[in-house]
Amino acid sequence: GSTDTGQETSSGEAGVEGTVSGDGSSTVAPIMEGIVEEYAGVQPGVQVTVGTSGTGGGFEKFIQGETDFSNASRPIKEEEAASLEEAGIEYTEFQLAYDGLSVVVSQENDWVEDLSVEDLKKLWVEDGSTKKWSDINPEWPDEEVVFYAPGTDSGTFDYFNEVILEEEDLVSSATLSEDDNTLVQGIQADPNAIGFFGYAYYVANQDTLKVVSIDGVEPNNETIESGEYAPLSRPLFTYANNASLTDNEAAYDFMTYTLENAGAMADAVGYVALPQEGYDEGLTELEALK
Amino acid sequence: MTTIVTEKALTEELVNDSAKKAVYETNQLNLWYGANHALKNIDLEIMENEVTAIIGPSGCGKSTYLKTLNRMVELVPSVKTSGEILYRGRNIFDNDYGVEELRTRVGMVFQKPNPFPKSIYDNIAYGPRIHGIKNKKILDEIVEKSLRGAAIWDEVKDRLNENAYSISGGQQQRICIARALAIEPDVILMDEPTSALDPISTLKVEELVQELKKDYSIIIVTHNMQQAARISDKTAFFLNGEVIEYDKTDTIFSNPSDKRTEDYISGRFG
Amino acid sequence: MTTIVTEKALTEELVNDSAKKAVYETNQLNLWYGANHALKNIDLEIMENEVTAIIGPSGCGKSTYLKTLNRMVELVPSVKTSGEILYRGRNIFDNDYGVEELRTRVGMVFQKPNPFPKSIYDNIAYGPRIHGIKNKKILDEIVEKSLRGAAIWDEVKDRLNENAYSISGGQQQRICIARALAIEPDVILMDEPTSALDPISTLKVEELVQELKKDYSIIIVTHNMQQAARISDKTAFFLNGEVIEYDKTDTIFSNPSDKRTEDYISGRFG
Amino acid sequence: MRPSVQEMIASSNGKKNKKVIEKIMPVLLFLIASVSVLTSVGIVVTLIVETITFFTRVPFFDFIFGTTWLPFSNKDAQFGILPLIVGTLKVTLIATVVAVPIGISAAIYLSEYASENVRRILKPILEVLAGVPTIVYGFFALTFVTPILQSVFPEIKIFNAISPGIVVGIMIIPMIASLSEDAMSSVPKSIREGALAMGSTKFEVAWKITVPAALSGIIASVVLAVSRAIGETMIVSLAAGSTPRFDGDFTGSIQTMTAYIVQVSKGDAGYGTTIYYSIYAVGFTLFVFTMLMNILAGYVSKRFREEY
Amino acid sequence: MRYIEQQAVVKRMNGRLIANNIFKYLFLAATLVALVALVILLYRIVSQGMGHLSIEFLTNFASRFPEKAGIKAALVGSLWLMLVVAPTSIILGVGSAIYLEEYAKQNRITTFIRMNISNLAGVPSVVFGLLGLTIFVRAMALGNSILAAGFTMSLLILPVIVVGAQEAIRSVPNELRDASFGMGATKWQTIVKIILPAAIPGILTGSILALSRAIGETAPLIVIGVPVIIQFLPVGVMDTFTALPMQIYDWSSRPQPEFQTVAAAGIMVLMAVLLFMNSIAVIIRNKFDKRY
Ligand SMILES: Nc1ncnc2c1ncn2[C@@H]1O[C@H](COP(=O)(O)OP(=O)(O)OP(=O)(O)O)[C@@H](O)[C@H]1O
Ligand SMILES: Nc1ncnc2c1ncn2[C@@H]1O[C@H](COP(=O)(O)OP(=O)(O)OP(=O)(O)O)[C@@H](O)[C@H]1O
Ligand SMILES: [Mg+2]
Ligand SMILES: [Mg+2]
Ligand SMILES: O=P([O-])([O-])[O-]
Repeated sequence: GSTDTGQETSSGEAGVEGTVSGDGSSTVAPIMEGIVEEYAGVQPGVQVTVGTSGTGGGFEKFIQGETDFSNASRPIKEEEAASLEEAGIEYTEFQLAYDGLSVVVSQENDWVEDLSVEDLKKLWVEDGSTKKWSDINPEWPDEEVVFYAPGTDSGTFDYFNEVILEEEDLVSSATLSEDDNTLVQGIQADPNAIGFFGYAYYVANQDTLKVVSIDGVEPNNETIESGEYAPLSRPLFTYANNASLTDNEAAYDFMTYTLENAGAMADAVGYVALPQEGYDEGLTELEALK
Repeated sequence: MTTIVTEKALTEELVNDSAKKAVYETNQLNLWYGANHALKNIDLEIMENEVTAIIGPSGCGKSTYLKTLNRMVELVPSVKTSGEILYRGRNIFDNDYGVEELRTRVGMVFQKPNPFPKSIYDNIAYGPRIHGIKNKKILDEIVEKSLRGAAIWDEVKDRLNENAYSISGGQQQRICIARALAIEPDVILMDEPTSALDPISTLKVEELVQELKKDYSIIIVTHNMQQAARISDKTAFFLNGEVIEYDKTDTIFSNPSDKRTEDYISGRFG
Repeated sequence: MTTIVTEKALTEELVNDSAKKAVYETNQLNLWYGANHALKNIDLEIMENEVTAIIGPSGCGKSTYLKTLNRMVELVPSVKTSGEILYRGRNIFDNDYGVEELRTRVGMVFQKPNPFPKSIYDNIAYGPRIHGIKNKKILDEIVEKSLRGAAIWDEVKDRLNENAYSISGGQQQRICIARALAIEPDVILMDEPTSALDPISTLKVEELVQELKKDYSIIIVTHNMQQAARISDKTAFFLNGEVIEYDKTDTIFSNPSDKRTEDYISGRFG
Repeated sequence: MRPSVQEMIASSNGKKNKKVIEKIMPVLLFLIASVSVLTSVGIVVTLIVETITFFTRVPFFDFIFGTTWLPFSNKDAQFGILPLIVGTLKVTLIATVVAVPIGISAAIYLSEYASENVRRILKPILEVLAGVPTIVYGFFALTFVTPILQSVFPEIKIFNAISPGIVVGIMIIPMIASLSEDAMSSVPKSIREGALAMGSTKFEVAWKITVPAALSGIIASVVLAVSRAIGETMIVSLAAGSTPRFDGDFTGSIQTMTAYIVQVSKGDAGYGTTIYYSIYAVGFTLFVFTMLMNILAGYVSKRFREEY
Repeated sequence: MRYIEQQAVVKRMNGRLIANNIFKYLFLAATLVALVALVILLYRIVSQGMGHLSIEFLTNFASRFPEKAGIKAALVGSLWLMLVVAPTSIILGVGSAIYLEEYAKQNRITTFIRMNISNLAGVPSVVFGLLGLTIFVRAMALGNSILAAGFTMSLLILPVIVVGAQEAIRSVPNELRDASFGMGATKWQTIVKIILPAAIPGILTGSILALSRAIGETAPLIVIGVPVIIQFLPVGVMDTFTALPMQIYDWSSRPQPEFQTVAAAGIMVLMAVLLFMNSIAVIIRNKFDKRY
């Protein structure tokens, strides 16, 4: 039974059976895990599997028709949409939550409190020069900046790339890792380090990291939900196969449950819920597809 | 070491001989391992219910000849043969002569005891079983009869389910003989069956061979000339792939007609 | 096979004997492989510049005794010994007696030729090299001298850089003898050195042994009684881990004092 | 009285059946043995088809001679594989330096010095080491070896080539030790006894007789272990970073060919993009590398085979 | 003239004996390095994961709450995986080995097969992952089922099993074959009744060690796209599943530090399965050692 989500469920007409499979973003995975876990208690007859092949990898399977839904930490790309059309797959986009990209430094770093979007761009874009803290602010130490960033093949990076780098190349000295925990470790230890990753990783490591406010706004649930923490908060999505929703009772039931519980689950695992209207819109759309 | 053969004894034996039939007739047999000409124009006639010994120095082709008699030699891929070997009148090299059938009629005992890593019972029952005998009662009978035939029943009757490797080498060798007896063959080939055994086990196997010749024809390869003298009726002396001399054992040891036989027997080489 | 020993010859030999010194004195030696009592109360005195043959049926302890003389037997972990063996007056079982040193003085030749998988030259030079001889010219000299000593120089002098396994078994065995000679030992132990060889190689090795006894003391284990008779001065007959008889070779073969020796020599068992 | 055994055999009717089985089994087993060939064909075909598509987008020479690997760049993606190869070689080099001396020493100890009982205990333990999942080794490198290295050499970054190199080395030690030990133990005892009987010490026997005699086996084991190091994936994915670099620096983040494949497999690249095809091109390069190593192993073990 | 002076020999002897001793301990130390690494590895895992290990950990599904997170799905999934891998790889491996050792003639096809097998042994597991993705998951439309992953893993460990089985079959003394043929047994009878029973300990040891590699492999599963979020147990080979290394990998990349402990506990379970398999191999090997 669900205790932590606290949502009234309109799904859960007993006795639904079937299988539902999804794949996609590993950023969305914690939310999904919570939903699937709770859903298993509500509808034991439905078997849900969710992979974590990444946003792109998920769409790849979605296009092949292998999955009923695909999680994404960025909106679908044109090429992907085109492929889906070619494959004759109709789909619907549902928004699940917000993630705030957090820019962090070590707690030993006592000079940075706030950076502007321009500062970020100046720091992170490759321009052939060596980056020093004093380049941003002459009062800051004359030390080289050490960069940490998520793998270039992740949705997180993709988003940063789009809004900060504006499609310029990332500074080449950056240490990249697929595993955000290793970024946490690297940044913790080095006062000259700076890095960014999902808000959840910052929340889990608040005591060892220092978050940098962007243009005066610090990421927290309010600023992210309200969109005040701009431009580094991004929506998380799931894309559902319309045919699955119509033909597969289990898929429809699971998707309903997902939209009803995503908000609470997002808050529970370190993301930020949408305003309730966001979910209601999705549910309406879903209803129309049945 | 001279044995005096009286006229009378000789005549008697010759009479016996004429009553016996040949089991094997080897005619102009040649065998090559690749380019190595290992057997050269062998002619030999082997008689029923006799012990025929084959002696000769290492590498002269004794084992090769023995293994040709049941076509085991063909397991070496490079082997080529010419000539013929008639077993009970039929050429074993004939295309339609199945090796499995031949080997069912001709048992073999090897130099090193080579029981299967199974129980003593399963060792003996192996032959009958692969040839389709499944009835437990009949198998029990065959096992007992074969072990008795190999003079080892009393020593192992209480431990038939033990692994055959848990007994001594001499006993293992008699198990191997019993295993060969279990399919009641016509001929038994033995390749230096005692060379890995201690004196007492050797004696037991020698006695057994004497015993078995009542029912079987036996061809035995040995390095030990005294052994050949003790147990065989006929002896063939091989040298470099040729049969130098083939005769009654007594004659070979007392009065060899070839100088090389004499040299070998007197220990001048080998 | 009887040799008539004249009074005069006997006296002469006794005189010779008294002039010779013992290299090995074995006193009440016992040896166990685990629970298997393989050597029992052995007493033997082995003389300088003689060939001493050890004969006996398989498993009687010949090899074990030989390997005890240079403590190679200790490579078997379960071995236990009691008693003493004096080599040149010093007990080889003494705690401060280094086996490496003992084995430098006592060379060994094995049943199966076991050259190192190296060139012929490196085989012979191995011993001198580990003893610190690096000088190429001296090594060359040693190699030549040892190969000549082992009567194989002419056969291999043009192929010293070939792998020692590229020559025949008989040649390999002489390479092994040459290898033992290269460190100029005092005693050479040989364990059935010809049993894996063909008649002609056997003859060569036998001649070589006769030649070598001028400079070395030789102890040779053999299965072949004719060989013992041909080449040795003294013969020890082992049976079940005991020395049954030890005497001049002529005496052992013509006039053994123990019934068992006689039985063995006349081929009644083994 | 029962009929004679030979009569029973003659009348037993299993004969036809037997003949059919004798005919069928070799064919069946041949087909089974062909599965491995099919696997290779499958690998080659799988890799080649996608690799060819890759080369329609990226010129072949740019790929094999290019010194910049920037697949995710928005402006001008570059696919010069040399940085990935260099990364792979860095890790392999360190692994080899760690594993070869230790592995061979352990093999010598096990085959020449250890008693039967010690060997019986140690060999299975070494096998455990070989069986530890590589993902476990990966965390070991990242969370244990790297911090230790950093405390000694502060210039070492959190991702570097040294720490995963050492751990890959530890992983392949058992392979070298065990295969070399096999090669040394198969040197006949009689040869060893020959040397001992001349007054050699154990070390002299090991160093001058056994090791040279087993050299072909030892080298083959090293080559095999090195090709395992080249193909090792999880350790480098976790601990070496993902920065393709064409330089000689071991202390900073690098990327290997295998880690790149995992990065893309876990990542965001869409089906049909050049990045998607690039993993097959990299996989194919990796395959060619291991094949070369294998040919080398075959050549080496022939070349150094000592007869005995 | 004497070349070897006994005095010189005795003098040098000391140095040689010292060298002998030094190297003995060097070699021993090298052997211990490997063992020490293993001990540290195990210690770290145990000290980190022990606290989380409990019966619930084995009987719970994964959860977003670290304290409730269990490994049931992954453990059962891995066992299912082995249920496919073991028979597939052993039948293919032993069959190939029998063919190569007992039937194959020395010709080019045989040499090619042999070369091919030793070549496959060196192919990285990621590459097998790519093969599995293309052939089993996509072309044969098995999806990311147990069967698809099982076939991929089977091919991955096939070379190891073939080589091990070849060795085991080769070490059956020829005398046993001769004895069987000598009784008129056919080739197949000899193989089934004599050679395989005698070779089975060797075959099993090799196979178990190969299987323990398969159970810990992560990279091919990642490439195939095995999911981790799963709240039910598979009931057939066509079901989707998750496996121990995938689950561990997933936990270790979670933001909450508590999940690192969960991952360590997962590693302990994986290592326990491995040690269990290895000790069976050791028992088999010691039990059947030197029987002929
Ligand atoms: N499998 C084989 N392949 C090639 N040549 C062989 C093979 N077996 C035997 N030979 C050769 O054939 C010849 C005769 O060998 P065979 O084994 O018949 O001799 P043997 O008289 O039994 O000797 P031994 O007394 O040593 O057993 C020898 O030259 C031997 O080298
Ligand atoms: N390594 C060993 N471990 C245990 N027992 C052994 C070992 N070597 C020999 N024995 C036993 O010691 C006894 C004497 O063996 P040894 O090898 O000395 O006999 P041998 O006279 O040389 O025989 P052969 O003529 O067969 O070489 C035998 O009973 C044998 O089984
Ligand atoms: Mg023979
Ligand atoms: Mg001996
Ligand atoms: O897994 P991603 O959210 O980085 O695509």
